[in-house]
Amino acid sequence: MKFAIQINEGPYQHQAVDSAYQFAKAALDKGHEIFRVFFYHDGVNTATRLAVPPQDDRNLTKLWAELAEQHNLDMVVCVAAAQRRGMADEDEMKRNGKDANNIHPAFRISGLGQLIEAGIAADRLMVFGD
Amino acid sequence: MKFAIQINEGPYQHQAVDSAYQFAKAALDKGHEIFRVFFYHDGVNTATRLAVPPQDDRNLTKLWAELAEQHNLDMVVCVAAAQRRGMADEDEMKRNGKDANNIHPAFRISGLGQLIEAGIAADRLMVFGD
Amino acid sequence: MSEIKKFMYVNRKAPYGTVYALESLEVVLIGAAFDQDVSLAFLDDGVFQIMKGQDTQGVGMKNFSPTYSALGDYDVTKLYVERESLEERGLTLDDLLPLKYEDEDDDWAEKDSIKLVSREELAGLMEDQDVLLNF
Amino acid sequence: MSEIKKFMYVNRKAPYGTVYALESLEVVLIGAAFDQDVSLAFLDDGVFQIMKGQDTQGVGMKNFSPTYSALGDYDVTKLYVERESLEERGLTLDDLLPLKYEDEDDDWAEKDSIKLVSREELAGLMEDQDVLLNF
Amino acid sequence: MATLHTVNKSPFEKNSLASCLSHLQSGYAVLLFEDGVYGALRGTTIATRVEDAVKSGRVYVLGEDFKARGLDEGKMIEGINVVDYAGFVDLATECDRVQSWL
Amino acid sequence: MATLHTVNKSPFEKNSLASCLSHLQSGYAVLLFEDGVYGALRGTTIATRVEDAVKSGRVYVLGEDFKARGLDEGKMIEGINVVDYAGFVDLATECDRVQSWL
Repeated sequence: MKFAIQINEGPYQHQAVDSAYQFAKAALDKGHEIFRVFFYHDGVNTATRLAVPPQDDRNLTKLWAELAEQHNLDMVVCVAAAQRRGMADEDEMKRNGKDANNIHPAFRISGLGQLIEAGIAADRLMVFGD
Repeated sequence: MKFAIQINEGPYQHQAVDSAYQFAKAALDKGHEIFRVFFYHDGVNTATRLAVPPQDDRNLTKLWAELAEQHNLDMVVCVAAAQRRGMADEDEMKRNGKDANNIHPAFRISGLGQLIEAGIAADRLMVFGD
Repeated sequence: MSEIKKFMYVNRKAPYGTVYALESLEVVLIGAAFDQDVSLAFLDDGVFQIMKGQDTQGVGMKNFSPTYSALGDYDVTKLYVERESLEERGLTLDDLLPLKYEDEDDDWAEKDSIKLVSREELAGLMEDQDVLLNF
Repeated sequence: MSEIKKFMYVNRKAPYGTVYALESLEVVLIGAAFDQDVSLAFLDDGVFQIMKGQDTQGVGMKNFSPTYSALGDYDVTKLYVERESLEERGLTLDDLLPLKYEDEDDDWAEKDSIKLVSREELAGLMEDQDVLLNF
Repeated sequence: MATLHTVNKSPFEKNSLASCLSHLQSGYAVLLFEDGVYGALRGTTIATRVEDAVKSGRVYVLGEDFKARGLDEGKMIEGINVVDYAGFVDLATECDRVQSWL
Repeated sequence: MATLHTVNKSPFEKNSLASCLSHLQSGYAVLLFEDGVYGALRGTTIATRVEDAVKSGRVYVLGEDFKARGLDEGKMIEGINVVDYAGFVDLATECDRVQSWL
């Protein structure tokens, strides 16, 4: 079965990013497909490559990036939500005249249409949030 | 009177950063002192210099930075919370071996002791959050 | 992807205190381009999103409530409001924005976008969806 | 800054679902170095923070509940738990971590850090503080 | 010795206002702001409890937040006072401590 | 035609579970996870409503979240089934749609 996953909250502050990760991993382990993971609202903050969580705690960006690499996941960060919150890749950085970028290469920035498209293409949309 | 302000939520997702700003402005207008503004939990995300909110919406980082400049405010970002969430200045970037930083120069990164110190020094501690 | 799915945007939170109302409206606007069967549900504190007379000047935030009035032009014409949620909050339909659309199948007659439904009816409508987007 | 103030950390939220419990505990540990008069209040869902038997292996998060047991070593010895909050959640003191400290003024006798108080008593204790830290 | 209690959550969504109201001590002031302003509406499922709080103490609502949400002062519980951000500052200075019911 | 309803908020803090329970249609499945697992406890102020939901449909709790919070299966309302993340996935596939009561 084909799943789409929407994540509405940022890492650590809420468990949403953790739960979505555990769900995605379990679904993939069972042979299901994840059509797309869409990071919206504060969920976009998951995509930072600058986080340094304590050594005895999980690193959520790294966990998602590893899962994405293993299973060729499409992880999309909403561009509008990202702009509000200071998440940028190199293109966004240049387009907005900023001097730095912070997005991990496992994630790509795109529009809200990607969420709708995921809702259409997937058999089930799972929403994790607050 | 001397106020200290603690902010527990990130910008836009919750109104906390807005309310704290309006409160701080009103307090300063009345001639009160703000001993320190302490950004904790997702509040640390307020300090990003990479945000590009829509033109018809407010830019919270800019508003705080301007208020800080006008009134010489001490705006502190908790280092532990910042590390978890990918907020770094140049020192933190180097210390953690990262390739970019994203903190606006109006903010400084420091430890939780600064919050306790603010609670001791101020006449009132105001907490804004979710 | 030519299949038409039933999408319902489920709004349960008040505006301004959190960003969900604003950013879910942004999804609705983008989603309108996809020619799906779209509806919005307003229940619990979600009914506060479409209160009339919103004036955000004092809080320094953007008043996005006028956008709800534009939904009809995007062919988003089914806005279900839960009666019990209104009553629990001391509200009536008169407190809400008078949201309208022009029905192209009925000689462009102006019609109400807001459909007042009972909790039971709304639960049934949710059960009839393919995709539920929660914010 | 030589004046001693009464600091109360007010814990009203459950652990793990959100970060507040963990990060407020981090403040308590740092704050212990400042020689103030410190207490913690656990009410509403905050009482869940000090449940015994927490096991986070399955959710992949760090189990920080052992840290509460170390608070006594930091001279943080006043943990007020609201009786009504426990009752509303079907809990008793037996469900909570057995938090102890050694009283240096009483020949290092081991004493309970948890003080069960009524809602009315807790409200009175809050009224007696200089600084209330809310998470 | 009085405490300013602030509530920023909707009483229909969260337990913050209910918990606040059950921890009031004499001389209290309660300020409803952000989504907390919905607690000031008449005829709601929580209104009776707020009316009780108005009888034995001071209850305020932040006008800017009330207006932002399209609420009408005609729908406000009688006895609640409207303040602006400057009034919020005054309340914080007049009271001895502030308890934020997040 | 059945819906999987997921609830991730504590029923003592937020109205998510109460709202969910008042919108159930026949054939429903309810999964309590994250802070929602507190809704599975016996003898609480919300337990009667959850017990009613157990009588006329299926109610599940995510074991990993239940354990994380130090909760004991001996304290769980009878008739609630424990699933793991794999079971969560199965529920999502068996039901026709998922409603997240955030």
